[in-house]
Amino acid sequence: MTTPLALPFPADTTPGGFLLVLAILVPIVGILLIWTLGSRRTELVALTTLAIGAAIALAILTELTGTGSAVIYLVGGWRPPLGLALRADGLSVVLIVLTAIVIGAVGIFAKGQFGYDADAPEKRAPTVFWTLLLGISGALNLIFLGDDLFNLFVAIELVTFTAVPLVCLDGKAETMRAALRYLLFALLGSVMYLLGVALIYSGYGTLDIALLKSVARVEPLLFIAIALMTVGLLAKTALFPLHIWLPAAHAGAPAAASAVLSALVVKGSFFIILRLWFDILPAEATGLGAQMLAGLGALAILFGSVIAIRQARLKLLIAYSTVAQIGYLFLMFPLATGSEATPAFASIAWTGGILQLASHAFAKAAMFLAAGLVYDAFGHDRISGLAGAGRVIPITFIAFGLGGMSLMGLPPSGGFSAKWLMLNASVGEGQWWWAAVILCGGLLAAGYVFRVLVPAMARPLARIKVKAPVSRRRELVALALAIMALLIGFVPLEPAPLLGIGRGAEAGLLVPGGLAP
Amino acid sequence: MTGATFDTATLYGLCGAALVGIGLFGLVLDPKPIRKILAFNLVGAGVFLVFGVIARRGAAAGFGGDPVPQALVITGIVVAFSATALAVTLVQRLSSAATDAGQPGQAAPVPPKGETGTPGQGDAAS
Amino acid sequence: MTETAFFDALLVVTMIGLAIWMIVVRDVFAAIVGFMAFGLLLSLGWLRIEAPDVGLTEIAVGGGATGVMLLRARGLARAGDAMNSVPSVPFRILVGVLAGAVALFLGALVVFPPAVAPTLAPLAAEHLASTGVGNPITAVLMAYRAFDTFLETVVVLLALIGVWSLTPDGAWGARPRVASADVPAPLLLLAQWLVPLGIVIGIYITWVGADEPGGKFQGATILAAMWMLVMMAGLRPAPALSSRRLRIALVVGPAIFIAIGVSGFHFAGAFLAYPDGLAKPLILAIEAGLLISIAAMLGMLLAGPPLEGDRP
Amino acid sequence: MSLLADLFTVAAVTLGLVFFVAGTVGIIRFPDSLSRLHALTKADNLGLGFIVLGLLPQCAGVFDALKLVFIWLLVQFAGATGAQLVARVLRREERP
Amino acid sequence: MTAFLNLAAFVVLLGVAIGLVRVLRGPSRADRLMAVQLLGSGSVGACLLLAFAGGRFAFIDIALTLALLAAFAAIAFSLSALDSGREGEIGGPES
Repeated sequence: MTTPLALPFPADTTPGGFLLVLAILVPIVGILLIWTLGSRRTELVALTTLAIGAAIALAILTELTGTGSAVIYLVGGWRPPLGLALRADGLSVVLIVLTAIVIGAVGIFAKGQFGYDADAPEKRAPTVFWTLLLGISGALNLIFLGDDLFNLFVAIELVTFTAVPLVCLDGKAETMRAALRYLLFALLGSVMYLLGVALIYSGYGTLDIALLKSVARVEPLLFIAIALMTVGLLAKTALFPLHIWLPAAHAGAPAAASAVLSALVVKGSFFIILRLWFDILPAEATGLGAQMLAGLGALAILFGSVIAIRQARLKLLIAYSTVAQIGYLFLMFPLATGSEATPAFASIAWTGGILQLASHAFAKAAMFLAAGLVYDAFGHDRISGLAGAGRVIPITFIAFGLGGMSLMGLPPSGGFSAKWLMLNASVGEGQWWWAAVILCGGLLAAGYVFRVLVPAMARPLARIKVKAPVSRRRELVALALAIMALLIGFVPLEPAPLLGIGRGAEAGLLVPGGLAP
Repeated sequence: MTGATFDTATLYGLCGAALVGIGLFGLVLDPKPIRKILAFNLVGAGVFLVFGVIARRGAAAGFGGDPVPQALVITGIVVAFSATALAVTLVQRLSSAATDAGQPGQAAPVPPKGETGTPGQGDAAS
Repeated sequence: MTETAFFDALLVVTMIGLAIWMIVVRDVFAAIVGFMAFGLLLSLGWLRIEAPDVGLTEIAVGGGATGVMLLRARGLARAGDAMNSVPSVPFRILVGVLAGAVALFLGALVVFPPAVAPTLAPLAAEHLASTGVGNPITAVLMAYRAFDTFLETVVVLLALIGVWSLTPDGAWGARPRVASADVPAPLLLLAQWLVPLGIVIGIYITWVGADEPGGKFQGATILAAMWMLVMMAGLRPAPALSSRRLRIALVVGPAIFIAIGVSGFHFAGAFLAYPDGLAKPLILAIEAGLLISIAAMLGMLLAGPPLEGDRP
Repeated sequence: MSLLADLFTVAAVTLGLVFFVAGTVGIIRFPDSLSRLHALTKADNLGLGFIVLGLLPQCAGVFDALKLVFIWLLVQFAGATGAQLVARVLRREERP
Repeated sequence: MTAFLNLAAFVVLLGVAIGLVRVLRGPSRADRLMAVQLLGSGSVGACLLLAFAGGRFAFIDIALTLALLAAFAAIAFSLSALDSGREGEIGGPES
């Protein structure tokens, strides 16, 4: 006779919990409205929805910092393991706010860009673009809030189905090829992830992350399940050597879409890896795997940067830089080690990693938008043809440069703080080799950024031909994002308390270990 | 872990395991996209079967199986169908685009106004 | 029960044989036909492991709709532009070993299961009465994990929008081309007879889903198949992408889902919770809406986007 | 009564199986497509027909029995149309 | 009776499985089409036999769906065969 594992979710919906539902629901309502109201209101609906979404994100942040504990919602009032819970901790909230800011900025950038004409019949590109942008914002919020591994599967599929069509929005054969390759990698990732979910259910009878934390045992089943899911998610995150779909896909999309794909979408699947490794796997079980992940990260940093230096086109250069910058995120795994006294999330490497994630998101969004403006202005993005371009559209190139500064890790910038924290962590943990990689990656980043900036800012030999004037509004959006990347460099260089809310000791209270069989 | 069990569910579970292996092999190695899509569906079928066996093993309370994994499989099948639809359409459009490219007089798709995309070719790494 | 063991063994061997054949056969068309046969057999397998609801879904969605979609997609066989070059021998061996390792591990897990199989069946049974439905799977899909089901419909909708996004610019808003160029008379007759019957069956399958195997996804697939038949036979053209009625059909299900879910905030204390005693009628209302929307989504996914030369 | 019903079931289902197997053998062994088509139609018509007939006495209620008959009719109807379509495909394949 | 019906289901499945050889070998599209049709009615038969063998009368609904969708698939199949014969598209003249 079989018996159920009795482990009811030991927390109730918190007062602000409904905000979590709204964060996911509002973009979906926006999509439904776009497809019923018709073309005249598409942009208005989308931008309004994004604004409401940003307000909700801020409200969740306020709620979380106000109460100092996780925000929880039991959907339908059903308690896991039978039902689904949504849960926002400090980490979720940082990413939700980040997503709201970047997508909001991209929305302002893209306003009027897609041949928008209020009286003309509905057009393909604008309708699809705004729908997918809303779709991505809702799907990412679901990833950051979902507490159930299958619910997260649905979320990553939502992300895939919104991200892939963005890649080939221009309808050209080569971008469609890039999109197809992306989709096939993503599908491979999905089935691997789903297989892991099946194994976890077979071992523990629940898919709720908070519950799994209390029942997960150090055993082969868990290792293999997490390994399968991690490999699947790596294919979507594009960690070396599963990155080969990324450059063509991110470089081929329209600039506004590239910004979202590079800044946010790859971080969605990375976030689930964080959840798996730090919220489910017992801390003592991560050793070798963490070294391997970081090793791939290190290879990504070196390989991605070197290839980026050799690119002839600006957008491909930026895309390869994404391959490299994703590598830094994986250095977190061996460096953010927890102990009895200080859990992983209270380490400087944890803060450094999240800071890297956020600063890269701002910087990369700024750089892709800048590249889009360069393309608009000159009709091409060949790096060799951009000599003196910085004197024509200075704001654009300042945005690009500030973003690049963060990638290099020059102070003051978010990238500097992130890399500084990780450097300290690797020295502190006695794993100096990661420090070498970080320093080396910074130098290489300087190589590809200056390769663009130096000639662009120099006095041109011949007058550079301008195809079309660029919109000041769009330049300012790119600049604003780059400045954000700079400003988050001013956080104190120590573990951020926000990232610890709703986690660790408190999460231990949330799920008493005594319930484990 | 207890000793080995072998019942109907085991047999289908092994079938699922084999399908996952066969499908993964095809998904990674076959160069043709349409074959990759078929292989993806095979892996999917295998994963779902494993889920089904887990459900069967969890038969209790008078049900023939644990309803939760069964419901997850139903959701999964629909999601896999959607994925297949998107992939098939991409392959189809790609092949018609490739055909049109060779035909003069066939207007290329007009890029949307203000479009800023750039071709993503010249990819040095792949 | 040896006589069922014969059946099971034959079924499993045939399925694995078909799977291998699909991977190795050179003719793409033959592989697709093999996949359809595989789907039919797989659904019998689902019946054998006591998962009739899944079997029904596999028949409808997995085998039927997927197979027909693959068959209809023109030019697939020719779509020869390879995604990767023919892999080198060491890489093939590596992938083979890895895929084999995954399969072996899964097999080991199946043969040596955990001492106690965890299950949520008792919990699902305990709360079944409060959902008002008799089929526990419907209870999971429409009550315990209704949020998943809602998001799943959004997934299908976004997949459809993704498919439509591949429309050539000039053809946006046009009707997809579905009708066959030459529809033989007997097919016309069949369509005229089969479609009304199919619609009744589709609604019936959705209706019995509350207590027996069945449900909206399966019912909607049947409706979508019948709609497809109408379009292929040329009895009615496919609707234009810009058609307002189509758009409304697509969003009505998710909209009802959201409306009932949000009203749960006020009337039942939680999003997607149902007030006492009203669970079953509300679930039926959502399913009715979803039946229309999912049938429209699946039908349009099968129909594909308009192509070059189609004019709105 | 029950014994009689069971005997009837066994007899009719067995007859159905014979037709099914015959149809299969025909589809495999017959040299040309047209005679294979005839074999298929037999299997469809009579094989499934006798199985349904044999199962009728085992039905729990009239509704189930009606559904069985309905299924058979459905397969007949679709099969007959299918056969005509196959014949058409055959003709087309032979012509060029 | 249960044992007999289960065995009968086995025999039907065996027939179907052997018929699959035509799916695999063809040679013509019409042959494949016929084999798929046989597969459809065979699956319906096996499904019904399983229903009565196990006393699972809900399977009858599944057989009903199977019959309906097998008919649909066969039609889609023959239409694509007819269309492709003309346009030289999918499955064109096979090698």
